[in-house]
Amino acid sequence: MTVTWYVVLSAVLFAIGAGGVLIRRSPLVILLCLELMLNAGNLALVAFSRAHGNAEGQVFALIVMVVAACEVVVGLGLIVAMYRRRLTLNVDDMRSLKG
Amino acid sequence: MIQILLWLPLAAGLVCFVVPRRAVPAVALLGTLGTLALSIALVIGFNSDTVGLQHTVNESWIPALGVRYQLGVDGISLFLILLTALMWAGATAFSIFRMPERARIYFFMLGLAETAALGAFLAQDLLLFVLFFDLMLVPFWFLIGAFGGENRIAATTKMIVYTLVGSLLMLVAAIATAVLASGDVGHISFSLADLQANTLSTGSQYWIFCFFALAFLIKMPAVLVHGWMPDAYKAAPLPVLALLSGVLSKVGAYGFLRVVLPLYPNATIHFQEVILVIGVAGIIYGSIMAFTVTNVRLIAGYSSLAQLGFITIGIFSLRPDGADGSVLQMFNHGLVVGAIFLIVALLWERSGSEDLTRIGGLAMRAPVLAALFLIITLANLAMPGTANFMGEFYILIGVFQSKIVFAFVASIGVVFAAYYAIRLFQRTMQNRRTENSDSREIGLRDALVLGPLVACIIALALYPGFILGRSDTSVKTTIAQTCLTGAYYNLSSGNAATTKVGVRCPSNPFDKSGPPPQLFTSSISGSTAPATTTP
Amino acid sequence: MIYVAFFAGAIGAVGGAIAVIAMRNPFYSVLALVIHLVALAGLFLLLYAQFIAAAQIVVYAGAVMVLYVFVAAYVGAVEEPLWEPIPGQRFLAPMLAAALLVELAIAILGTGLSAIDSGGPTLPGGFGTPNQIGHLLLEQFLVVFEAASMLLLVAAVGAVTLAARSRKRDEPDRARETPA
Amino acid sequence: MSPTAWGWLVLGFPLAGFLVNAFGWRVMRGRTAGWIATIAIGLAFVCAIGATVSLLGHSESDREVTSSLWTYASAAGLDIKIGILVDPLSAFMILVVSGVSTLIHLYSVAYLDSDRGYSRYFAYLNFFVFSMLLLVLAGNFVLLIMGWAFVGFASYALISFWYRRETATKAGMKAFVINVIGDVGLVLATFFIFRELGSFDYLTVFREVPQHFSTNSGVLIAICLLLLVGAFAKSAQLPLHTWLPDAMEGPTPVSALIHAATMVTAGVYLIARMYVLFEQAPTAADISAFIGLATLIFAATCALAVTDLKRIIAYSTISQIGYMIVGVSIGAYAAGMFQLMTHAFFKALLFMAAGSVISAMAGTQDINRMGGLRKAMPITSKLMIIGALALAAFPFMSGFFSKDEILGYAIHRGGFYVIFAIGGYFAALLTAFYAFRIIFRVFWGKPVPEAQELEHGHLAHAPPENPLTGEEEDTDVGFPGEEHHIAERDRPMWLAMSVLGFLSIFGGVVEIPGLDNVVENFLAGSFLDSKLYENLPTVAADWGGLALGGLISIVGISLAYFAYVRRPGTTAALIRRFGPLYKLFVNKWYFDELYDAVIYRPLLAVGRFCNDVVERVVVQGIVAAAVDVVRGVGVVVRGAQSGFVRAYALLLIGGFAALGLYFLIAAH
Repeated sequence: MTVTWYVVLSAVLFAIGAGGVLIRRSPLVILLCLELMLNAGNLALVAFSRAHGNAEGQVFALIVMVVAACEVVVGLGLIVAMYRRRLTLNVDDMRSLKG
Repeated sequence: MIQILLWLPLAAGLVCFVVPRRAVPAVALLGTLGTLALSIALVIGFNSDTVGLQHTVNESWIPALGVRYQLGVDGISLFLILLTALMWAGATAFSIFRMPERARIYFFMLGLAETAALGAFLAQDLLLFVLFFDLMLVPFWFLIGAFGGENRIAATTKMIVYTLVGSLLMLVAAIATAVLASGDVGHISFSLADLQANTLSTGSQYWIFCFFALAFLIKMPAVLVHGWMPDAYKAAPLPVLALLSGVLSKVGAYGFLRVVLPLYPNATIHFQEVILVIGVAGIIYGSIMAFTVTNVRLIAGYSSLAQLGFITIGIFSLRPDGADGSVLQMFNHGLVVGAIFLIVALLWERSGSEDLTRIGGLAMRAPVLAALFLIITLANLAMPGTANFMGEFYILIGVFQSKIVFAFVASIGVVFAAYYAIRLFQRTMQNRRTENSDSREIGLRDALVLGPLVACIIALALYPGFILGRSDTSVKTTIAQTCLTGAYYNLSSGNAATTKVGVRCPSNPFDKSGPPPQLFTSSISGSTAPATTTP
Repeated sequence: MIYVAFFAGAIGAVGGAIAVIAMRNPFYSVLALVIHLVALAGLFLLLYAQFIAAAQIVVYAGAVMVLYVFVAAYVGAVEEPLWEPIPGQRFLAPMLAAALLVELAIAILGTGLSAIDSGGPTLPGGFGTPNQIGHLLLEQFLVVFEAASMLLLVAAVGAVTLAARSRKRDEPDRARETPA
Repeated sequence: MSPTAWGWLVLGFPLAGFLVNAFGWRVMRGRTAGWIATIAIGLAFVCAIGATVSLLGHSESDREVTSSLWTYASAAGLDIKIGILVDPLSAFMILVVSGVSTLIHLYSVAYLDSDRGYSRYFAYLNFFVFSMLLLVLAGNFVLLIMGWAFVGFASYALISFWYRRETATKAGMKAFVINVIGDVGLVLATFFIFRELGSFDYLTVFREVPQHFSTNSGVLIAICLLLLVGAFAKSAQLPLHTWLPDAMEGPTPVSALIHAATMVTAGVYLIARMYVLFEQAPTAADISAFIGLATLIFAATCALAVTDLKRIIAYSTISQIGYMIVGVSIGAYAAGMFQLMTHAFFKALLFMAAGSVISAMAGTQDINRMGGLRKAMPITSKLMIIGALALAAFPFMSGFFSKDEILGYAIHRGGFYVIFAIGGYFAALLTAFYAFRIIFRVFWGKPVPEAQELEHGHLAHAPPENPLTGEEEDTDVGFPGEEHHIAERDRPMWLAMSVLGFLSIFGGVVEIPGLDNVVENFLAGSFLDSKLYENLPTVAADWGGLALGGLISIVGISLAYFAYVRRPGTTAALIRRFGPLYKLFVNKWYFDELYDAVIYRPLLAVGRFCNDVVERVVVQGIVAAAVDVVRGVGVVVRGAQSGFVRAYALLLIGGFAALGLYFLIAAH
């Protein structure tokens, strides 16, 4: 069972997550897809950590989890705020960036 | 001293922000008058026989890039510095009598602009020159954009876009020059003296010349790249316009003499006729436009276009007499056109219009104003007996001896000038009084501004040799350097190898007039090496 | 045995991921993510990352997902419109995702990265245990650790600020931010 | 005192007078300004006499004295000094100029009395005299050009003196621009001379010319032709003459001073001064002579037809200067300069008398509305008849000796030069006729109402109106019309005219063939190197020419008497008979219309084209094109800014994919 398997699996997960971000319009689901991508990254980190026999990669993964947690908290806060302001939960409706 | 001269206007401008509102005009005026005094001292202390720079400052500034804070004065820049100081003092005083709103920022911008203009004339480092050249743009952007008339935003945008295109090309060209020139030496230097010692290969000179020429021609402006001029002239506040037309346009012409001729001699000679054609086209086109349009500002603007055509062809006659004339004419024209724009301000105050068809008959109760205007008009049309005539005379005699056809065509411009200049005077001051024109004598305060300018015009008319004598040595050195490096003249009868193929070698002016012999030999020994390496 | 475990975990992770993006109801997506995370935790175990696996289950699948569930329940099931307003998005998005996958695969399998194609060295005892991770965090990566805690604090405060019901500004806010 | 010291003083007094009048306008009351100006010029005349006397003290071969005050400009091999040259030619000229000018100033003191621009007028007038003297005394080409241009400017200022009159300002502009064309010709000639000889100094140039140029060398002919452009512009010769008739818009004394006595003779002076060049390039001299001949006949025909009193005299001036040009071009330098002098006397007199008549007519200048003024204006009429006789070269008047000497010289030179004599005698017939056309139309016949009024001791008055357009004048500026001044009533006018009348009669005695040759002997000092100067006809031949001229003059006057007094209908019949010819003459051969159509209108059209097309399309087109490019790029880029976050994400990931691709390719 070589590490390559894990890394390939991480790539697959990452691609699925990226596709999800692009396709889905609900901010909640987009957040979930971001989680997917972060976890794909985590998997790669842990796999490399295994390959090198070095636990620092795991620390890295741990920090990524912290960041992911922060992102979730802020993201969910935003979603709640949007809901509070009676905005539709559809990222396509928020277009004030349009040039 | 030169340092104080350079930074005093900016310092005065900054002080304007901290002093009480009522003291702002005094501070601004003192700043410009101090600068004027310093520049007069500079002229008095100038040694007209010395070859090379005087009052030099040379400090390391950005060593990693080889940029030095290098200043200096020579005969070419001397009177442009005086002109700058003089016109700024005049424009500042003139503005004070019509106190603009937001005076602090106005006078700060004026001060900044003066420092930038002086810096461009003083800089002896290519990158420093480019820096000051572009710095000038900033205050004028604000001055026109914030204090201008109708359509000022569009006009400033246009002006900025035009000049920035030129400036960016110039920046590229300047960097390219330094980098290419450092090829053999190893370390980059932007110092003009260093660059002059290592001229580039002919091929690089060609495109770099084009970039610089475009930048300077836009700034002047020359015909076909003058698109920014009508709008900017219509929108700018008149004292600012006096500076824009009187001083800033000279920076372009000055750039040719200071940067282009010494650094790119082969290209200069190669493109001589192209620039002459542009200059002559400017003379004819500017003159024709000047007697077609009826907006007073535009008449003065297009007449500047024509006058700058003269200055350009004088420089590109590549003869010391033509270039001497250009230096003289730069000063004269700055003085005259600046005064004209101040007069235009007075006309506007008397008639509420800037259109010839709506002004008329102002002379009746304003004989002093009419007399001042008449003297300025005569100087503008280069009436013999004025210094402007001597400028054109030198320019044309230079062109005449170098490329005779251009002199003949350009002299048509002299006739046109008589027509449009007199037309401007006649249609405003003479003929029937129009309904809205109020013939009112010039006020004492305005007379205090215009009077000294006219006095300068008259003094120079009596003795133009004052400028010519001081600028001659520097001009001669520059031209000699260019022509010798570029092998323009058939130096000695046997030396046919240096003759450039395809260029008819005019007679060598240095045989007759005889520059100091040591200059002659030094310039040969200093420049033959790169000249022979260029194919 | 390891193979069985790996494939079980891999199928669980991929299946969960696909389910996340395929479910029309966000609530189901959240549940699918939980499956995905648990499967991943299993894979972490296979890679001798016990502490990470534990943290994954406890923090992620436990705490974070609860938060998700709460929010999903709070905002309710929002059906996404079928109409795609961005031209080409429906076609390009999968293409790009696939392109990324292909590129990554090529990178992993066809370049110097293939050097990792091994089971890895024999690991010392205690690798990936809380003990070792704790040592690393508090000795070597102390600053990072503190920074992460700072980040968490800021995020917590931010989330509270964002989601807090602003009493005074509620009405005008709604008036101003009507969707375009 | 040396001649040059006198020369500087000659320049100094008018300049001082100018400055005093220019700066003292606020404090001077009444006729102060006029008297100051007159005295200044009078002193200049005295100094001119001093210069002449002092010059006579030098030996005959050493009468070219130079002096310079300061170096005007010295750079790049050009050495320009403020320097004058006093020699017999310039001394002669300053005598004529300052002498006649003094009288004209004197006349103006009274004539312009009620004008509101009184001191401005005298400031201009003094400046003009200063410029003219500078032109004459200049010792090098640059100073010559300055004087040349100053004169042009002063002429502009005086023509448009009544600057509220649009016809006057237009005329001033025309004069100025044509004069500038002349200046440019002169400047270009100077460039050629400098290129060839390396000097601006007269004496150096004259010394070098015979050695440096072969006879009729191309460059020299070019130089001479360019000089002629300058000379013809100033002297109103074909085809640059159109400004002079229009210049009659100025006050009448100005016409007398500038456009008759002094300025217009500058071209004659120039040719005489440059005789070394012209003798080395005989082709150019011949061209000049032919143009002079064409001008003198052309102008005489115009003078036959036009009806504006001042314009008749103006055309007569053009015609008479044609004689001078012919004279100095064919080598009759002394005769040409002598004609210049006598012409200055009688033409100034004619203008002054005309001014007096116009005053009496309350500003009317049309001779059709005049008549029978003889009894009302005894002094004016007598003096004007004297002037007309001199103009017509009536025997033993001053014009008789000068004009016919030129023609006698032409016969004497033989060859095709005889053509000049034939043409000259023909024009002399016309001259005599039109000179007395004025006299008979104005002073003979039935007295017009204004004349009758004057006979009763009352001067006619009318609201001032522009004689050209009939428009009522803007009296803000002031016209002499408000309060008229005629010679009969104002002593200064009477005095000035009487002196000129005396000189018109007796001015010829200084140069009577066989008796005395004062002018010729005096001027010889300036023409030492001339091959033609000493080549004079015999006294008998001279007298033959004079006799023929006198006869023609008498015939012409008789014809005029017949046509205007005995059979007043003759001219009307002639006009009916030769309608097209008359139309040609009265429209001045359509020169104005020609220039309008060939030069002015096309230039204006070009200007409009530049304004409408070049500015809008080409110049702004450059910007517009650049703007369009930027805007086009902007439109493309803006499409990406859809506002959809997911679209941005798509671009982001697309970018990642592209980067990855790049690295993959780079890795291989």
